[in-house]
Amino acid sequence: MTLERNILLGFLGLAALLPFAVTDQYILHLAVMALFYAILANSLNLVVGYVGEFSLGHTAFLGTGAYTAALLSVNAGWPMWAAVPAAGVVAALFGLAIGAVTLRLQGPYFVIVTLSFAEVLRLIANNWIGVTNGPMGLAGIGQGGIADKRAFFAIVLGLTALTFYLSYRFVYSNAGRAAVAVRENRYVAQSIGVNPFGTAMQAFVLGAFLAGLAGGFYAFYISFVGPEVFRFSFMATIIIMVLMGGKGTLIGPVVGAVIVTLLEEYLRELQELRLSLFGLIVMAIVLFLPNGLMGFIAQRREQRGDRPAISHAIEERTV
Amino acid sequence: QDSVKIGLVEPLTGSVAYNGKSVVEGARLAIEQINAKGGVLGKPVELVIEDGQCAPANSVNAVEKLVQKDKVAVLVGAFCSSATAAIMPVAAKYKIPLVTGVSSSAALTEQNNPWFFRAAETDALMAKAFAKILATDLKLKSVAYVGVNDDWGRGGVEEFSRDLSALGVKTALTEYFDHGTTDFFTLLTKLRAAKPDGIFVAAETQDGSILVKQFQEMGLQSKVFGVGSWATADFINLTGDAAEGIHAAVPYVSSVETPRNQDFVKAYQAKYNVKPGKYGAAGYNALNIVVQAVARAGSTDAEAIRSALAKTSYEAPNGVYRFTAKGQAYGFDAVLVRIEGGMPKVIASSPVEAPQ
Amino acid sequence: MTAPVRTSSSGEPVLQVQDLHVSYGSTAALHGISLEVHAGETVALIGANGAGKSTTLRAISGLLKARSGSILWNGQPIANRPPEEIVAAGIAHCPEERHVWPGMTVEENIALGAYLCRSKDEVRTRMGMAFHRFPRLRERAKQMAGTLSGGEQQMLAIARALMSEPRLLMLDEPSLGLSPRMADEVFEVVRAINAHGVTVLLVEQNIHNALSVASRAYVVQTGRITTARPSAELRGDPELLKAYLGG
Amino acid sequence: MTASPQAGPLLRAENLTMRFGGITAVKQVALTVNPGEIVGLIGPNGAGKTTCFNMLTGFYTPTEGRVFFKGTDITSHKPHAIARLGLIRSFQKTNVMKRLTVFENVLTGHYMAGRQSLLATFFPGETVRRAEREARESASAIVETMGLSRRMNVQASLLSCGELRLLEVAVALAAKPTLLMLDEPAAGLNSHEAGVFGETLKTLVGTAVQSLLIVEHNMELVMGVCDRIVVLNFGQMLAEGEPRAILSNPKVAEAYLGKAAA
Amino acid sequence: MDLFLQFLANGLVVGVFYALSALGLTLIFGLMRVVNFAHGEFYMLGGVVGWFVTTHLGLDFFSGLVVVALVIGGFGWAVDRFLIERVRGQGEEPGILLTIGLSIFLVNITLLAVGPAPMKVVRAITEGPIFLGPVTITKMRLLAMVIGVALIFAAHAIIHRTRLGSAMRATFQDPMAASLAGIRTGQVYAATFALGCTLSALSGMLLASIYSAQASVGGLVSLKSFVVVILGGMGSFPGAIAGGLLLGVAEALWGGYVATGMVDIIGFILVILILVLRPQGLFSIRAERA
Ligand SMILES: Nc1ncnc2c1ncn2[C@@H]1O[C@H](COP(=O)(O)OP(=O)(O)OP(=O)(O)O)[C@@H](O)[C@H]1O
Ligand SMILES: Nc1ncnc2c1ncn2[C@@H]1O[C@H](COP(=O)(O)OP(=O)(O)OP(=O)(O)O)[C@@H](O)[C@H]1O
Ligand SMILES: CC(C)C[C@H](N)C(=O)O
Ligand SMILES: [Mg+2]
Ligand SMILES: [Mg+2]
Repeated sequence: MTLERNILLGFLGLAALLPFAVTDQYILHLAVMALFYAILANSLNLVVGYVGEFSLGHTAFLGTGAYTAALLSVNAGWPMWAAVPAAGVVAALFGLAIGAVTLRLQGPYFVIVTLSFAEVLRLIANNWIGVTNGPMGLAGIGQGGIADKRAFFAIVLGLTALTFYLSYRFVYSNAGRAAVAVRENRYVAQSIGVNPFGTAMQAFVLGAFLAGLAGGFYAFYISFVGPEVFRFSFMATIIIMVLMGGKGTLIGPVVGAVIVTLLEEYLRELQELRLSLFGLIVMAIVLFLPNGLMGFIAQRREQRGDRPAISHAIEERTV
Repeated sequence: QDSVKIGLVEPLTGSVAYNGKSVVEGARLAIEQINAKGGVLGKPVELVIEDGQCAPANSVNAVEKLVQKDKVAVLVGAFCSSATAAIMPVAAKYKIPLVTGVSSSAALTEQNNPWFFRAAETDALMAKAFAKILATDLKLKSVAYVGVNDDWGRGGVEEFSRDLSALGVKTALTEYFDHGTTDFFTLLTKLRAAKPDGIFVAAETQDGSILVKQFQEMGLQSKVFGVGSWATADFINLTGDAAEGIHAAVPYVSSVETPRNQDFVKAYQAKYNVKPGKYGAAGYNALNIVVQAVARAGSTDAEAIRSALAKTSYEAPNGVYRFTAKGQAYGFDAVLVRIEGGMPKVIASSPVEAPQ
Repeated sequence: MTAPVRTSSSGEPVLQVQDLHVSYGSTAALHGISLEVHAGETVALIGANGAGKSTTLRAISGLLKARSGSILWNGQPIANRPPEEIVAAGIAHCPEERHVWPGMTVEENIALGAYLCRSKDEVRTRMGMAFHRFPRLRERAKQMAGTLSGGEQQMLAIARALMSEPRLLMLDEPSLGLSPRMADEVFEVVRAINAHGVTVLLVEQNIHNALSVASRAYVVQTGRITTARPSAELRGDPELLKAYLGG
Repeated sequence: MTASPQAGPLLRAENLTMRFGGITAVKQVALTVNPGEIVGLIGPNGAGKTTCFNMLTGFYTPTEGRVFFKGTDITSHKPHAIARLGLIRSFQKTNVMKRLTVFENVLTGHYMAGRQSLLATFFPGETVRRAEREARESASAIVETMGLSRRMNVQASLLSCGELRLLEVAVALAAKPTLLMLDEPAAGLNSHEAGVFGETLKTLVGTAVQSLLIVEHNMELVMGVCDRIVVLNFGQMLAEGEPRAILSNPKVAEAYLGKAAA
Repeated sequence: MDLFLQFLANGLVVGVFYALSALGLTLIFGLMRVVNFAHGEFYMLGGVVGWFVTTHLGLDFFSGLVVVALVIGGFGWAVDRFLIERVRGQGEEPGILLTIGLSIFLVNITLLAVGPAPMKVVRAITEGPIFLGPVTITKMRLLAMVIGVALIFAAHAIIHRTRLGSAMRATFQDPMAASLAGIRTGQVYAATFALGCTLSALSGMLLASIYSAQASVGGLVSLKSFVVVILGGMGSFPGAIAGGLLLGVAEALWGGYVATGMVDIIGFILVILILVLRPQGLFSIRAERA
């Protein structure tokens, strides 16, 4: 746990140095996208890794966040510093409402109902033209004069740090442990006084909030929001990141986000073969590292006789 | 720098890849011809193609890469209006001219983005060109409007119904369907009940061919006309005899008999073994417009290219392209075709006028 | 009460396990188990928690791979063969924790126990026998197995294992969760089928019951056999037993 | 209606009835557990013992009847709400958190002691840290008591059947029950281990827990530790009384004990 | 009234098609519990291979159907043995990731091989409308319905009447107990997966002959099939039929009386509503207790 914290801090520290070392806007753009995805992957991981249920509807929160920020900016002229937190809050409220329905379900039913919510929202965004401008999307979201990618990078880095802090606190708290208990065995969890619904809800809403923040940031950064923010392909990317890195750890999703972002970008060189190859790589990762990269590392450490460094949840606490 | 680089962002995967590929084909042909004649500014032209998947974020990624990594002089893309809307501010930020040969949402040229040019028709312009001919030729009294549920489909329906209504044609029904819909029987049942004399359809090849086929299967009789890439061999082949007699308003059709077009069709057919369609021509035209602008600018300086683009007068297979102050193309010929004996036959042709 | 005590060497050795090593992943569970079971015998494996009794049965029935060592069944090596082949060869394993198919009815569970038997009539006869042995199951024939009480599930697991009419029956803690009376009945069944010539290898925590049906017992301690004695001898020596079972 | 906490029984159930479709699994059962008592609940397989447990702890809602714990009516309360009142149970079918280590399992059992506000989760203060420290110490102690220290840092999925049973009891103890209800805790323990376990149980009462309610088929254990025994048969009360009286009850012998009694 | 009848008929036809496309998923997702995101791609491959063998190899529709069944069945078998097998028993996530990867790969490799254009599959019979009173339907649709219903019954019979069927259920509920009963669980898994893929591919070819085959149809098919399977209840064939018909009719009525622009929403709303009221879907039972 200390190790995990130090790695996260180290990652943030290194990332903070990046804008000083690099001026290439393209690389900065990739770095911004990687961190954006890191927030998203981390937030999904709270649900997948700590509630233990597989949500395919996480784009619901990304999307509501993005639309909230876009609408506030376009219609009410809200600046970024106000609209992005508002996006997080609105997404969290959606999380509360969607969680109230979905968290009563388990397994495949949960998987598909969360997906259904995301699709319903997408269809609403696509058809409620008066508000969302339908398929035309919302363009021209004011960037408030932020022209340099470094500024965006600083903002997304701040959001990433917040994400790490909140998830770290949650995961290593009594509440986080309760979430793990629910994930591992609902019956036991209930019998030791854990309210499975309430606990799962906490993780779910936290995940929604963080995804909403990411969505809000996305709206300002890309300066365009359309119904495709709710699309499954977005979801697939995030899932790949979480599972490739290793769910149920804090580092895994970040690693996954960075790797997938870079991979998608560097595979561009291969033109038409790009996505086929990407599919193959995803499959290969599952076959050779079924627990993700972090799972693989943990396993190696265990084999060397160390205590599992990044176990599924709990370790010595040195708050 | 030993070549002039042009960045092209099109959907190469996903559900509109079909059309995106045609744009790329047209673009490739243009580059080949230009390079065969010695390129531009004494250098060969290099086309850097990226897959934007018609998704805003992916298209932005692609543009960032094209601008920052490949250092392209001009951008062409990004097909779907939503993706184009997302890359327009990026182009403006980096001050790189952006030309689209496809995206038709009227809103794009209303953004007053000085770096953006649309070398394509908008639905408003098509409607204006053909509404009258259609209303009188097909003797329409009432029309049902059907469009794919996206910006382009909705735009087409709105523009045509406005212009036709102004000519006294009644609107019997307005319906949208989602891209990728396979079964239209419900929609067609409503159509049958509404008993229009004509049906306007805004749909691309795949949706359109299925719709028209099922139209025939249901035994419907009304006259079908519309916008979309219908005047192509693919469409006719897929739709079979159900395509007989339908009308399409398109910016380009391969059967136009001008020598310039015949040359283009011959070259295209030699290279790809099919006749060019609307999107193939769009890619071809966009690239030619861009390269000619670079030639006139005399350098790859962005500002110079931009002012050269604004003064475009490009002789395309389908007429002459010029740009308005807002970057909207006009002057080229749009055509109305009827499919007869499996061939698109030109019924009317009309130069697209500059919008007021 | 008198158990039919046999001498240790009646009949041929049908099952021979030699120097069996088994591990779960990288942790070894068995460090060289050797034992023999003779035709028609009932043999018990006893030992403390986690000693490796269940692991031994799992290795014999093919659920676990042997790292080294051999398992001979009627002289044929069967180590590392898949469980399907081992069942087909006549060895049935009733695993610990019941493992009934929760979403199937009691009836379906039992019928599937005779999966390898292709004659429908034969299956029906055997099912009749199973219901005869466990009348409680007949009452619950149409109930989903997952909703049975713990003991009912245990009966079902045993009944199912018997459906394959094995020549060697391996029972892992058959009396677990059974009422004393029901446990007695189960051991009666064990005696009865043993009397029909079926060889039995038994893991049982209720030492008293185990030693009353088995003629011999092996004591397993941390993955090794530490002793093999006739049951009577162990029954007569509580202190010795305590030493072996204490852990 | 509500008795004062000190005076009355700790747990009282009246007229408990549970029907599943056509089957009446439990019928009009009355049950009390007094402070300081160890009560045994026995009966043939399928008599309805586990079903009673499920109704008492909120996992099933009784078709009829009421349950009172410390004088509060808990009949339709959620399981976790009942647990929070101090009524903790274990399960007949082994239920542990398989991917956590033994220690982590027991530590997680301390959930209620460390419950905190959302704010405290994100901004933990000294109270939270102290609770955490105490939970860790208590967890080690409990693992020790249950004789699992050797397996402290082993993943639960690697334990043998018998060890799992002990771990379950350890997790339940971690929740600091007032009344601990155990469903066949000694199943899977051999005769000797069951004896040791019985001794442990006796020492728990009065120290770690106030009262115990045990379902168990190991008669030696039941007779050894229980102050009072309730016998169910076909979902109904068959007998109730001291261990010796139950042993010599012919109806119990007939329905439940079989030859063992003879 | 006539209008309503026609909507109902349209809905029922499409409903059977939905049930048909979901059929393979009922096996793989419903019974095996593999959240198979490549389902739509197997359906798509059915159409594309069907197009290839009928257009390029000149087979007639029915021989084409047989070839498709064999090719995709074999492919499905291999996918299970070489891919899914490796992550079995590790929870649902590796399977999700694996099938997402597989689906990305299959779509794009198909795009490379045959391009993105829609493809026309030869029809089994010449098409034409049939008028039943006020209701119009076509010959090909009627035939597809008949074949679809036959396939559904055949699949149901396999699961509930054959040894393989019992072996499947046993294997998926408790593979260890199944192997102890003498069931070759490895084969059962592979056979189920292959059968599921075959059913998807058959419906893919059948429906491609009515609509058209295209490399990118998979996503939508997967989505709708998941909806159908969940509506009916995991692993239930009557459920899949009911779910399919329900979805088809609901979409037709919504499209008919409200708007066609948003028909897809109705399926998702149904899923949400039904699961709120009945968390196990329409047709499945729970056999679990504390
Ligand atoms: N699935 C498993 N994975 C890893 N290790 C295991 C597994 N099952 C058992 N073990 C280990 O193997 C050893 C032997 O276990 P086994 O289950 O054979 O014991 P047993 O003698 O049957 O005990 P019990 O009487 O408690 O059932 C134990 O130390 C246990 O920790
Ligand atoms: N959900 C259910 N549906 C149908 N019958 C059920 C259900 N739950 C329990 N039963 C039945 O109720 C009866 C009582 O079950 P219960 O589990 O309470 O028995 P028990 O006394 O705990 O038995 P054991 O000692 O075998 O564990 C059993 O016959 C069982 O089959
Ligand atoms: C395929 C079409 C929907 C593209 C359309 N011309 C657009 O502007 O988006
Ligand atoms: Mg064991
Ligand atoms: Mg019980």
